[in-house]
Amino acid sequence: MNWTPAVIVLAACIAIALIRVGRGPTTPDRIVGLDTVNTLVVTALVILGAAFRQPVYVDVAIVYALLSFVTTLFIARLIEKGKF
Amino acid sequence: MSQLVLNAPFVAVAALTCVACYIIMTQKNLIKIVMGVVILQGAVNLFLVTLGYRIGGVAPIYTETSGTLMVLPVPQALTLTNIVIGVSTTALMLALIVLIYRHTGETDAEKSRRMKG
Amino acid sequence: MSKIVRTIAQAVMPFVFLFGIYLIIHGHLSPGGGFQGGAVVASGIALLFVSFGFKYVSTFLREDTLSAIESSGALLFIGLAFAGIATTFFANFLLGSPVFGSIPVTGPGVGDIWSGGTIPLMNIGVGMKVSAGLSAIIFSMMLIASKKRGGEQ
Amino acid sequence: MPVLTFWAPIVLIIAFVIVLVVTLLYRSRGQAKFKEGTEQGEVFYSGENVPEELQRHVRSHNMYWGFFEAMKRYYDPTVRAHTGIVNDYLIWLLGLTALAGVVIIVADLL
Amino acid sequence: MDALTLHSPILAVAIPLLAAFATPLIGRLSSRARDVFVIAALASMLFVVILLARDVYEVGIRIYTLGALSPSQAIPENHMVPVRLVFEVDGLGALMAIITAVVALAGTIYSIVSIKPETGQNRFYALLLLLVVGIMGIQLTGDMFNLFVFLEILSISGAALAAFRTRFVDAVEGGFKYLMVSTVGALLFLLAIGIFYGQYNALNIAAIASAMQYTVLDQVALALILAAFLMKSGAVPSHWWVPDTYTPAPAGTSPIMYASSLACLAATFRMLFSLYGVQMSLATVGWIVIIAGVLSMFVGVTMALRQTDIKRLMVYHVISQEGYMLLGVGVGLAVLSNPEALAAYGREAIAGGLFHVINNAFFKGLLLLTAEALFFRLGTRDLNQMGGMGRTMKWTCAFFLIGALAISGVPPFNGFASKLMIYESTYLFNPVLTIIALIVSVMTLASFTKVFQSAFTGPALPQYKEVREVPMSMKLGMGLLAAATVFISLFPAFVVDTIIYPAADALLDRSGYISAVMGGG
Amino acid sequence: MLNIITYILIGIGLFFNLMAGIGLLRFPDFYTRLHAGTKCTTFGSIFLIGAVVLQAIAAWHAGGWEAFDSTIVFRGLIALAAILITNPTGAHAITRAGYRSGVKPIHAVVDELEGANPDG
Amino acid sequence: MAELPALNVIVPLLIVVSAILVARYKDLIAAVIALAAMSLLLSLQFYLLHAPDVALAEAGIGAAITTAIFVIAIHSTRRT
Repeated sequence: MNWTPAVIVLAACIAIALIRVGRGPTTPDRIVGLDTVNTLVVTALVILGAAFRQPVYVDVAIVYALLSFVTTLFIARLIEKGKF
Repeated sequence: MSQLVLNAPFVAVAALTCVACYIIMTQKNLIKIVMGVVILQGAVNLFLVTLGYRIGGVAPIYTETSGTLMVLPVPQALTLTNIVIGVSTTALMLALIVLIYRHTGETDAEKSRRMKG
Repeated sequence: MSKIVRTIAQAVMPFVFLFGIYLIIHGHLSPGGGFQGGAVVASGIALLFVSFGFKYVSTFLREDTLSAIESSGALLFIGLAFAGIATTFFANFLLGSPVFGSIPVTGPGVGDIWSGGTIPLMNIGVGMKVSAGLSAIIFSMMLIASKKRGGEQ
Repeated sequence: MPVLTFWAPIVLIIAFVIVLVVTLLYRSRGQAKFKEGTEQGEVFYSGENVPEELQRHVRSHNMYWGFFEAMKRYYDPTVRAHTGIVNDYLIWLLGLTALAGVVIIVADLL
Repeated sequence: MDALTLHSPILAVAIPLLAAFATPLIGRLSSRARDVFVIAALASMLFVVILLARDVYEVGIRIYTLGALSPSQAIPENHMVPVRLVFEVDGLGALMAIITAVVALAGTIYSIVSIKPETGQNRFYALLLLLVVGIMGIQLTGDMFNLFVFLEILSISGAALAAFRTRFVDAVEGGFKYLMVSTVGALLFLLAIGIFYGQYNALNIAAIASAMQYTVLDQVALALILAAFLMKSGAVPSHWWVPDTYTPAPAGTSPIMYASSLACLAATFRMLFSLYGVQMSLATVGWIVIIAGVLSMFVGVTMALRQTDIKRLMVYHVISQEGYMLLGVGVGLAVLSNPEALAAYGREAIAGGLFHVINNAFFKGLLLLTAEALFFRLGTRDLNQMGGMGRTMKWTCAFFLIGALAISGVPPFNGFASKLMIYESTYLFNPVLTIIALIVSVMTLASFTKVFQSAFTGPALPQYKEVREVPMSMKLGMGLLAAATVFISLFPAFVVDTIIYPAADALLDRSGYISAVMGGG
Repeated sequence: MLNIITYILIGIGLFFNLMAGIGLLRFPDFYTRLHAGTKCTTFGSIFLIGAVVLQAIAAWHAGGWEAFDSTIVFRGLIALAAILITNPTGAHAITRAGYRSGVKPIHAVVDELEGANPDG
Repeated sequence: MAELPALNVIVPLLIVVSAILVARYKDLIAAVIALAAMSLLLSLQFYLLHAPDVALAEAGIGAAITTAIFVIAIHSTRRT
């Protein structure tokens, strides 16, 4: 199996999402870009784990998926102007 | 080719260091300066990990693969320590910034200073 | 935050903690260890804070408890280091004992969880320290933030 | 060759004590005219009116005034350099690093 | 006792570390027990340090390998380089460890009463002990990365301590500046460590020193290390954080934080002499150090003369006195490759610089404590509002006089002895430096005359009628440092022969430092 | 055969991810971008991780159902589950926050959530 | 198969781009978002360099906790 092209396309998608992070006129736009980056990176991590033939690497992807959620929630909370 | 590729992270380290130095020298917002320090930490971490990388090596963990080439474990340990130290310094800096803001109502480096001369 | 987030957070929370604890006690065999597992546990606490709000969480999570856990973790770590002082500081005195086995070699039988001597115990100490410490950091910052809001009103 | 062979504080202290004893002996032979509470204890201020006791204390802000005036050309830039802004501190640090690097490398090349 | 001596290098670090984490737990039970515990921990640390120092002076360089089969086994079997953490104690390490232990004990005794009004005392003591751990570790470790970790421990706990009284805005600001500058400096140092590791594949200082080639990368690393450590010790081109940070630091921690500056200075010397040594272009680096020293002396003292805040004035003298040490050691460094000049005056210059380190740690700490004592009773640091305190605070006045006379180099005191050594040796090197040093000494005396005149003499001010002498424990803390000062003043030759010359020789003996770890040589 | 199926899965996954990228770049306002950015990537990740899991199952089967590849199957599934749980919730939180912070849909005339229950 | 030359170039490039984004923004929230993206990509780069331990720590600490602390600090100060 050759996984490399898949990861490279994913990296291109990440780059596009970063453009949205950079350009986004409003803050929610940027958060959407960040969230997209998160999901894509988790996918890339899983694929890379398979590509390296190192199953234990996939732990990183799990942690990543769980913790990027926390990041998103925090920033959403911030722009919501709610109390902590 | 592979040599060139190995150098790409080092180039990134140099670029990140320049960006971080630019931020901490020119930006007046205190929180922004802390972001510069975080970027500098990231640059140093990347530098250390890249130093330990060997082409074709795998992570220094004993799993099923035995006898294969491994990347150097020591720089990774150093990087881990630096990450943990970095988060504590960042937290302390931000807490102090919040306190400065509550005393002076400013997060600007020029307007919030009280001591000089 | 909204009810949806709270429900999901409640569902995800035990999983996050479980994963953090897995990283801590399995850290000498796979990626992970005290630092990383502690950070994951602390992120779970952060999730708790952000989804339920500081006021609710601070009714059952106290800073005293956190700092006590932190100190005990550090004491466990240093105590293990002192326990090896018959040979040298930090000596792996459990190595070769019946419970903790010998140095892991590559080949069959690796992945045995009791194969690191004092390392898993030290990971537990570090995990307690890091998770409680980072939670205490977030707790204190939240305390400052919520106080400021209260002062303005 | 160590300096401290001839630097012996004990000797100096003994000499100091001897001088002190001699002085006290000489002082005890003087006249006991001085009385407290009389005009002898008043402050003499070149014939001017003596200010009140609290005003007589020279505040530290006024000390060495002439020195600072004379050194104004040194003090103005030095004090102004100490801005108290974090950025400036960091610029100095990074600049010092760069300067030291340049000096060390160039000196090794020459 | 033998076992204690054997394990003393690590115990000197491990005892305060253990105490730092046990303190919050004990403090939950009773605050008095916590005070006793902290003092006992520091006293036992002092005892261990004395054992260690005696052993070092009798036997020679001590190494201690963590986690090995025996403490002296630095290089494991089948290895060429040391892979474990190694603690390496030579004369300089022992000297600095003694200084740290004494100053930490005095500062903590002083703190017991003076910190009572604050909240969060458990945290205060934990941070204080962590600061001591950082200082101790920097002196004793023989490993680059371990040095970095201890440096960060020192920075974080120091910044937290400086900002401890968060109700004062200047305290928070000072802590923030300190943390920011030292974090960036430590990252520069870590970059240098990365360069070394990439080149020599080792982290041990002795192992790197034995392989040192002085390539261009090594020169870059030298610049990074020099800038980072000179900044941390407060030499002039980047001294700005020193007055801002030390001025609002709480009472009792000031001498310990000053000891941390001295520790960074000693680490600079360690890097310059033991790591690079004769490999580098000595004249250049020596002159860099000398110029930094001269600038520090002059700028520090002229700025101090101008201050009206009593503690800020004394803190500027911290910079100024550090200039003397840099001057002395820099002269020694500049002639390191010239054996005749080294024997004639180089060794003595280094010894003078190191003697000034120990003297300053005691009398400068004493002066900082007296300034804090005035602040404790009067509630102000402004010299303009003080006056006549010599009548009511007699003990403080006496301690201040001892410290002020010693720092100005008035003959019977130890400041004179160490300055004399520096003058004599620098005069043979370059007379201009000696003249500048003499002028600076005169200005030091002038600035302390100003403090004495405006704080202690003059009429008794009515607003301070109720002021009493400071409590017993504060007097005890100051008394300990004053006693140390007086002791060194009375027996300078004894101190110099016993402690200072071994430290200077340890700096000069680079091959001994290397062979202690690498074996053979 | 197996590889072909895997490539098809990867192709579908990458197609959706690219769609997500293009949508993120080209759509006019925040709500539509969010639509592209979160839905499409979640769907794409299902296929991509599914491909990985399929390959791993095949390798596991080839190794006699006891090989080390079993871990990659379960860990991949756990990662997928984590994405599937957290991503929609995150999207919900972002939308809510965006709406609360005053971002209005472009071309919108009627705001049905005007005055709705804030804790709904 | 363990070598991914193209990725080893693209990902550092993206890291630098997000760092420049951090430098560009005056709005702190935008800067924090870019910083979080940089942290995440740094984690990916560590993973590519076969350092899963470091990637784990960077994901847990650098991405989640650092961002959380930054967000709380910005929340209790001002935004620009």
